[in-house]
Amino acid sequence: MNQPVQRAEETDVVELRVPCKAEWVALARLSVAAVASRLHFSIDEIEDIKLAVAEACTNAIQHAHGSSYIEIRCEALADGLRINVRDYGRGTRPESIRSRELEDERVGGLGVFLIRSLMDDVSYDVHPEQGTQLVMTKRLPV
Amino acid sequence: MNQPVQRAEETDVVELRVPCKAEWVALARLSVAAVASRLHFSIDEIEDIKLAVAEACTNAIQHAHGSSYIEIRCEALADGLRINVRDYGRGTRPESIRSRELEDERVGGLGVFLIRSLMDDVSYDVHPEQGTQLVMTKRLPV
Amino acid sequence: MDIKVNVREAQGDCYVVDLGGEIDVYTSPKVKDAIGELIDRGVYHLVINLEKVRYIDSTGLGVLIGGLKRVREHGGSVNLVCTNPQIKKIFDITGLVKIFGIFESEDAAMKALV
Amino acid sequence: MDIKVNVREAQGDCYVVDLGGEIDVYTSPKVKDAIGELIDRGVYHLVINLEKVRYIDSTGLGVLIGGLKRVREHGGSVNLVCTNPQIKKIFDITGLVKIFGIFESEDAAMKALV
Ligand SMILES: Nc1ncnc2c1ncn2[C@@H]1O[C@H](COP(=O)(O)OP(=O)(O)O)[C@@H](O)[C@H]1O
Ligand SMILES: Nc1ncnc2c1ncn2[C@@H]1O[C@H](COP(=O)(O)OP(=O)(O)O)[C@@H](O)[C@H]1O
Repeated sequence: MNQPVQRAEETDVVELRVPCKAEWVALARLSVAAVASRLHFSIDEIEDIKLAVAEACTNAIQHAHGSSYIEIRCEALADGLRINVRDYGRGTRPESIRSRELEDERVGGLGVFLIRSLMDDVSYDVHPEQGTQLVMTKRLPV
Repeated sequence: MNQPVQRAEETDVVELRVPCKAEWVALARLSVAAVASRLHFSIDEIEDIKLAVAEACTNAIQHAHGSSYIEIRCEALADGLRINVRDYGRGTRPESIRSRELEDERVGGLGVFLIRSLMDDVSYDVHPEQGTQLVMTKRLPV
Repeated sequence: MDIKVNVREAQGDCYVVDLGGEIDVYTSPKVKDAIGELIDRGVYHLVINLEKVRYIDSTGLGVLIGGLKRVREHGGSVNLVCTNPQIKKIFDITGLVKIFGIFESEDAAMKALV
Repeated sequence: MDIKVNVREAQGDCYVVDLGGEIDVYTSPKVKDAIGELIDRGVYHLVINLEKVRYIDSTGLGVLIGGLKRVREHGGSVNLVCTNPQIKKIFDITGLVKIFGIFESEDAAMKALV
């Protein structure tokens, strides 16, 4: 979001920045759903993408203390949609970001698990001082 | 959108950047409508805001030659919503941006007229080389 | 593309164009093509039914005005069916109510045409 | 706030919580409060009707799990009514189908409770 992306191969990029507050997650969800719909994902796939984006935003709100904004970058790929969610909060240790054991009946700990279950490629880039960046891709069915 | 906005007085700001292409106007419309709905505008007011944003985007697409992106900034005010739509196209002469005469039955020329009719404060900032910036406000009824 | 365009023949030499969805800078070329094709075929009396249109902006209005201008050259006319208050409002504030016949039902639009 | 929460008494000492709309990080506190209040009042047999819920995320699931844990301490139970396939899928992939009773109708959820 900090520098305009203008490449030779024209991939469409949509960027959204929302306050890192609970009341703006619905907007993030809706906007990304509209991008996914534009790229002809099915209704079920759009629901998966919405949920993954919401979980990422929720984690930024609940764990990325000190982040004012959440930035969401959607990149239209030839075969799918790559979504980048980043915050500028305190971040965490990489080993904290893991899916829970399903046997474990805790109240929390489902967010990362859902993101990994619903999206096709998921990677976290965690900087304790500079926040957390999540890159996830949903592929269009072939 | 180029530098994070973090002020003492915390006004919520939502920023969206979409490719300057016709197929992304629906997304811009929908996202801004969601912001307006969050700020408790009525359904009619939301429709006004959607249309004004769409007209601004359409003008960027049709007239701002050379702009890759349209940037839309929504700022929640105590008494309304301020929306900033900017492109990085060739821009125009300030005197070109005017509402048409309604008697004039031309095919075009309704966009700026609609923006001025539907929004409460409208101002254009035109830079022939750096694109066009439109700032418009919709006030919440008192 | 959230636009539906359907052309059907009605009584006489009159045609109805049903539009549905959202008419904007992206979708209006499809509407323009459909109306243009009809006029090319010599149809100059049109009812355009906007009842299922949820959204229209100036590019959509431009297409309607363009169609009207073309049929008028042949003594034709365009009547619109429009029930959505937000869309009616746009025809009001742009003054287009004065150049289009705007009706609450297809029946009324048709009767006024012939 | 796009969430609807309605609590109503059904037969016996059983209560039904009707939820509607979207349950996320913003709206789930309202759901949590409603369920918490019931439990505080000593209601340990709950049916939570999710039929009108269009969306739920992990914060919503967390509220349901939290409620279940609290009533279980008193020998209670929570049965869910859920017909939306996307929401069922979330209970499936998270394994929560194994800890909640999930039913197709309120009747079935109620019968299984008592
Ligand atoms: N954006 C983030 N900033 C800081 N920590 C994060 C972020 N996202 C995830 N985490 C870490 O990953 C953990 C697992 O997240 P999750 O599976 O969503 O469960 P929960 O949020 O309920 O703890 C969190 O507890 C937190 O420590
Ligand atoms: N973003 C923009 N970049 C360059 N020119 C613009 C822009 N927005 C508006 N204009 C100028 O203002 C004029 C009036 O716009 P409008 O009322 O929407 O009618 P139309 O687009 O049909 O000409 C345009 O013809 C154009 O010259």
